[in-house]
Amino acid sequence: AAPAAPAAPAAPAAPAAPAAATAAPAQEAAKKPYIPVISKGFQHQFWQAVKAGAEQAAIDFNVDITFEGPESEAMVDKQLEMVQTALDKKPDALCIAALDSKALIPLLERAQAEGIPVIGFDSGVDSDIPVTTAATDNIAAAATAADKMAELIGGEGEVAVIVHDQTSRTGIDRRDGFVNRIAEAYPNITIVDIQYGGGDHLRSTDLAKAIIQAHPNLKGFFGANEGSIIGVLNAVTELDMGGKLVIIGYDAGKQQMDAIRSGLQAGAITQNPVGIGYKCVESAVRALAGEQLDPITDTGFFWYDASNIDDPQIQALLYE
Amino acid sequence: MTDATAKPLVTMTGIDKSFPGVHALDNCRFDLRAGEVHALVGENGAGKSTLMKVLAGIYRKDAGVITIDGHEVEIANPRAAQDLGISMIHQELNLMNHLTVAQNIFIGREPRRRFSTFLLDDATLNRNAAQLLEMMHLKIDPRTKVADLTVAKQQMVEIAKALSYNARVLIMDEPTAALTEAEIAELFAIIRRLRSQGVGIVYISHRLEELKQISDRITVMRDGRYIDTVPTPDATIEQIIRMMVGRTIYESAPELPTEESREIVLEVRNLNRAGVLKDISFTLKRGEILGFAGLMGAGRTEVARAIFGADPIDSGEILVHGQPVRIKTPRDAVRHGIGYLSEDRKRYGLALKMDVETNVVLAALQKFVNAVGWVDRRRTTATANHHVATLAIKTPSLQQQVKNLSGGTQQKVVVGKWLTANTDILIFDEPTRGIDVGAKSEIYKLLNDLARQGKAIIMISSELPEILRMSHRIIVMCEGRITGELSSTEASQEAIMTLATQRGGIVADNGDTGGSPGGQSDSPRLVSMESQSA
Amino acid sequence: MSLETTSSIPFSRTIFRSDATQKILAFAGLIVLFVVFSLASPNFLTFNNIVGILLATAVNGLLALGVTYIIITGGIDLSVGTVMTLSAVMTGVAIVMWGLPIPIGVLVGIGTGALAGLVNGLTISKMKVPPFIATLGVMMMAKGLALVISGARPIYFNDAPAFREIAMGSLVGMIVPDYKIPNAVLVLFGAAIIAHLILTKTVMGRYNLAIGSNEEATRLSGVNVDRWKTAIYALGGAFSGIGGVIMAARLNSAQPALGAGYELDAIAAVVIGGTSLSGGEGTILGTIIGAFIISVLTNGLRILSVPQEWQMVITGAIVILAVYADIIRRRQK
Amino acid sequence: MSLETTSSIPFSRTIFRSDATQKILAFAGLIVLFVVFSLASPNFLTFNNIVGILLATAVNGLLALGVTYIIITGGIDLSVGTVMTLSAVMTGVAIVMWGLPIPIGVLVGIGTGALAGLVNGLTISKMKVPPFIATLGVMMMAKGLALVISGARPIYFNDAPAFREIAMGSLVGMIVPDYKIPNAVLVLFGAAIIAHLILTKTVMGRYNLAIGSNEEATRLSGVNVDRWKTAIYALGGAFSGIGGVIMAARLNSAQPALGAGYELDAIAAVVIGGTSLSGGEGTILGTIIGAFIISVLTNGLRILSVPQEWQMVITGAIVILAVYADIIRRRQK
Ligand SMILES: Nc1ncnc2c1ncn2[C@@H]1O[C@H](COP(=O)(O)OP(=O)(O)OP(=O)(O)O)[C@@H](O)[C@H]1O
Ligand SMILES: Nc1ncnc2c1ncn2[C@@H]1O[C@H](COP(=O)(O)OP(=O)(O)OP(=O)(O)O)[C@@H](O)[C@H]1O
Ligand SMILES: [Mg+2]
Ligand SMILES: [Mg+2]
Repeated sequence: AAPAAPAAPAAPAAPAAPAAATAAPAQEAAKKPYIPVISKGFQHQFWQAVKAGAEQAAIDFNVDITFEGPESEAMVDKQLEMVQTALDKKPDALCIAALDSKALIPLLERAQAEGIPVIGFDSGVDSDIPVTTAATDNIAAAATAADKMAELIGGEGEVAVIVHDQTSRTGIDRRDGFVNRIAEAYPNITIVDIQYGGGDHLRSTDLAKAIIQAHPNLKGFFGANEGSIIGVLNAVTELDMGGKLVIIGYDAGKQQMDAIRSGLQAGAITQNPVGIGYKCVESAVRALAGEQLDPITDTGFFWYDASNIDDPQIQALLYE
Repeated sequence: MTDATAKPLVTMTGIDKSFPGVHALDNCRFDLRAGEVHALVGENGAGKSTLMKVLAGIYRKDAGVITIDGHEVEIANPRAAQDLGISMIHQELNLMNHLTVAQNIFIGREPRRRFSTFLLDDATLNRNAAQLLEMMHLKIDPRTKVADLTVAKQQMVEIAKALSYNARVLIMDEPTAALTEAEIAELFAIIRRLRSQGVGIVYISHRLEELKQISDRITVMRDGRYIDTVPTPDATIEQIIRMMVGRTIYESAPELPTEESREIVLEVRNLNRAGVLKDISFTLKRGEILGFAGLMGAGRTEVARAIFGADPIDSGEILVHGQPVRIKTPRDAVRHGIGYLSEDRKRYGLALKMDVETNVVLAALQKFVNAVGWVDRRRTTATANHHVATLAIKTPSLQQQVKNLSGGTQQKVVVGKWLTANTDILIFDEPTRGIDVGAKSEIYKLLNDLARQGKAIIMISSELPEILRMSHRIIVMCEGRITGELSSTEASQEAIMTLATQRGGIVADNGDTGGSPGGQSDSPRLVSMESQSA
Repeated sequence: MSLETTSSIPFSRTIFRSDATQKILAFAGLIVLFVVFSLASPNFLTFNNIVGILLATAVNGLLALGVTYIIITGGIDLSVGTVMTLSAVMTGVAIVMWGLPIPIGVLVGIGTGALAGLVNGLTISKMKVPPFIATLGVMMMAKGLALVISGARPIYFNDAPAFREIAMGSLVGMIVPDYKIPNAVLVLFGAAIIAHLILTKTVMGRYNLAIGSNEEATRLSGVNVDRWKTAIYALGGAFSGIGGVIMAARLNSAQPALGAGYELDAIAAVVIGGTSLSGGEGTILGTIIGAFIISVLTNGLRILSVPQEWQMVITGAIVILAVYADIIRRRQK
Repeated sequence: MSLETTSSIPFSRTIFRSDATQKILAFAGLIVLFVVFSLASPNFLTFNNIVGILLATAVNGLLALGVTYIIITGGIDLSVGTVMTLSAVMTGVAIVMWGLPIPIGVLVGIGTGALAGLVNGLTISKMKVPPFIATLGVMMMAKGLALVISGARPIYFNDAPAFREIAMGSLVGMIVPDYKIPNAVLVLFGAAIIAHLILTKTVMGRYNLAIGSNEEATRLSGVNVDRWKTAIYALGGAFSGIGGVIMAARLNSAQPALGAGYELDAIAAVVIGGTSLSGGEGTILGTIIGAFIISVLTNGLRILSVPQEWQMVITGAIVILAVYADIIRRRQK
């Protein structure tokens, strides 16, 4: 299968050292610009990949960054406090993946008032303050997953979904993207259960097992993030049902990639986490240099399966 | 029933009460007249407290009728009892340790600010409490936290609290167990005053001599049943004891060893603990019962705890069998063969939720480990059975939780624990507190037996007759110092009291008192008050 | 106070273990943190950051106030976090969905908290379920209900812009324009004063301490312990309700998935503040100090850009040390 | 001094409160759940699903075993979840990074748990920090350290395929091919039997109960309470360590971000199993039943496809009711 979405594969590997990076630091040789990157989390692999990209960009563009995020995507208030503290550190720019697109606005207004450019990433903010947003269209990505699912199960049958979070933007978008696409385009497919595992591998495993037990006719399973899909994979392995279910996942990680290579899992949607992290810091540097940026940078998503997983282009998007 | 003319204030008839596994009251009855002191006696576990708790609304009776002024009443909770004019001083202290004396006394009836149902008026509260305490000749600041008082003072606060209800029926469940002679005298004065005011008083005590002094009638209970009621003047103590235990108790004379042993087992040299103990030195010989006398708060318990390693000491030396030993924890003490039987068995003596067997073997558990590393149940059971039999511990089984046993029985379990540990130095702190006559004489006999077997025993007691009767030698303490030592021949109540009130100890050393450290005149109570804030 | 004359005993000595000294020492930990962070970073002791700390303390402080009462009874409340969330959601439902006026909405939020507290209280006092389990159960139920009621979606207050002012407006700023201290901070301090008065001046506070000190003795004194305990849990719940309203106003939305784990911060604040988990003693001032210690610590470590995983390690160690310092202090007194 | 003859009180009656009846009744809740779910869904009572329930109980059950000891002392352990995670990470470090043999790696994991428990124990017994705070601090520290040590990345055991067999292989299946019960379940039951023997047969168990019943009295009986308490916390930590190993083996990876919140499930299992939070009493059998009640409930509600938010509400209510039923049962006995 080919890339399923229009995307500019912003390969992070070799960025041409932009003019901005060389021009700006010329005056203040001593002080590197400081750019706090505030994500939606930090413990999960996806965010660690974003962090890796951001750190690479920090080296490439000679800036200081810090990377932090609340422990769960529910903690809107904790993220607010992180942003507020970051602003108190008098940063040069701010990169933010907003947990709630509205709650942050007052703080973003403060940033604007203080002349701090704001760069959004992962998902947008209901505001025109961010000079640009590097984000994935999760709804379209999950719809692609739905299309693949339909194709692989033959357009009919029972499908279940495990999502990491019931209330977070990514959780909602991926769930709705998948569910709505099925409802619109595949009337013979029923979604028999949607449950939420908090991205916790162990809980998702027990959850997926129960769902499989409850629905003996299940044909396909969609896991909406890494923790969720690993839970599904564990469940299928533990129940010895390898090959009996079409499993479609999200993001990457070693276990998922191994499963795709072995054929246990049909494939997955990957975003470009490293690219997202790189891109947002790069955009911040450009903004600091006074460049005009496009309001939206779609960092893209890709379908990958056993056939293309080892393509260098795809490999660049995956993390172990 | 001698004075048929007096109208009963309270009657209880056909009262039945069962706890799981225990038929605590069996068709029991009791009556109380206005203006009398009615003593209620019986062995440990006879059901005295239970009967009175039924009257005070703490337990619901299973069957029976209670009347007050001839009207039948249902007493559903303590509040209802209060409303009927019944108030009770419990056998166990029932105080809120974190609250002040005044707050404790008026709990549930706090004065409120004007025009308010929720706002407290603490100024009035303290004033009222101060008046009440003054009326009882108690020198306690109503703003003191109860936790900072000695047990005796706490007991007096309980009494003050009960009086504050201005109740018509006042139940006192062993009010004197923790009191000194002087405080007992004060209490009796209060009781007499209340009696003359027409209050009906129920008085539960194991100190039968007291009954003669204070009560008008005596009701005897046994095994949850009513036995008889007799007017005090008509009864002899022997008679009452016979009714209580259903047999005659043979009270042996003290069996002093004919030949005094010379072997010093324990020697304490210049033990000091700032503010509590000063220069404590004494020796204890094999086969000896060494009495420790003194007023409440004299520091006897502190000496015991210091020797036992329960509290740290500032300086001093302890020699066991002539060897200097370092005792920093109770474990060290037990290893050196010292056992300590605390004055407060519930707090310091027993694992209440555990069974009799475990409690009996607790201090020697390591000895019961078999080759596999397990506790050898057969041996622990055998040992526990042995002690249950020899100490006559009244328990349905070895698996009974200790918390369900009566006070005296619990005390015997603690004794059993130290017998199992087989330590050759035993410190008994108030071993007969709250124990009925039968059990008491058993414990005396036990102490003598132990001494004869070669154990060295320290017996701390506030009951002078007991000290005089049991001890080979008597050490008297006052204000944290040893003020004298008496041999059994020279000891007398007067001699002990003289030494026990020889002031000028560590409190004066602290130097910051406005009190009268040298004065002997004041009531002995002062001692504990002064050292209490030290 | 009329007693001095009657007593010849020098009670004055008890005054030396002065509660005032005690209280000043309790600040010590807080001050140490302040000094350390001020020296370590120039960005710490700025007006904006201090306001940030105050604001960050508001919700946890409010939850901790309620928990203080409950810990004083000798109980525990694990439900404060999710009850806060449920209250926020109910405020949103009242104002946004039902279109009720803001003050009514606020009352609905506080009432929801009190109701949840009442459920805790009844479960504990009537059914005799241990507080840990009762409030654990209510915690789960409140979490579920918040999601059910909100449809697992945040409720935004954009159509009632005045609502946000409850937390983020600044009465102080209207009077002293340079000091835009958000109202949430005023609410916290106002609530703390009320909480203090309830604890020290009212019958309820007295019984609260009495129950925690010796529940059985309090019962035997004729106090209706069950009823008061229920009332105390309901009061604690009401503070969670206030916390929920402030949280919603601050975020300008009711976030239905928030709140899990918040109970531990609140309990930690109470215990760092010197309230004993075994009940019977505790102060509101201590709780407020405890809540600030947590906020200052969190904020300072962030200001210093300490990596997040190390923040956890350090916070854990300091929580223990703060309580240990309190223990040492008490032992010396 | 034989007094037996004089006592006429019919104490024999107390013998009727038979402990056997008691234990059978404790199963009642579990059986009720089983029957209800079996009737409600044909997919519940299948071999695969029962194995799923057993497996889902393994980790929580192991944590709960350790917590049982600690609750019996009258303490609490909030750190079990993250200590489990730290143990899993250390197992990964030992086997994958240091290349040590699997048995050594397992010992490293268990040892890590025991070490964390030791820190809990020393903090509690030597520094006199209340268990709630000590273990809260260690909980945070373990969480942070797991991330620090692993570099916030999972550690995969792919190069040591035998490791996964510890949890997911089936010794039973090798003997009775049709009954592929995973080893994790055997580990749970094996650990439970050992835990039971420790509690009922050894000096440590006896002291554990005695300390919980009356710590001071135990100390005054010459028992080195501080040392035993420390040992008990270390033992509890070792069970978390076993939990960590089993979790890592089951997931074939050490996931450093897991574990927060697991402590509440473990504590709930213990309390549902009839162990009193005030200490001094408790049984391992009860804890195992409690852990199964939670798993069966969770599994059953999922099998019935109850929406997750309602699952929370129902679970919360049932946790309370389970404990309430236990209370009623005791009251009647
Ligand atoms: N709450 C209870 N639960 C179970 N059994 C109890 C309870 N209270 C008392 N008992 C039992 O009831 C019986 C009567 O006890 P009670 O306390 O009334 O005796 P007592 O006469 O006051 O003894 P003592 O002189 O030792 O205080 C005893 O066997 C005791 O073990
Ligand atoms: N833990 C403590 N902390 C401070 N002071 C104490 C403590 N325990 C006892 N005291 C004080 O030390 C003094 C000696 O008390 P102690 O209990 O040793 O007296 P005692 O002679 O044994 O009297 P009792 O007959 O009450 O046992 C008392 O004034 C008491 O208030
Ligand atoms: Mg009694
Ligand atoms: Mg004493």
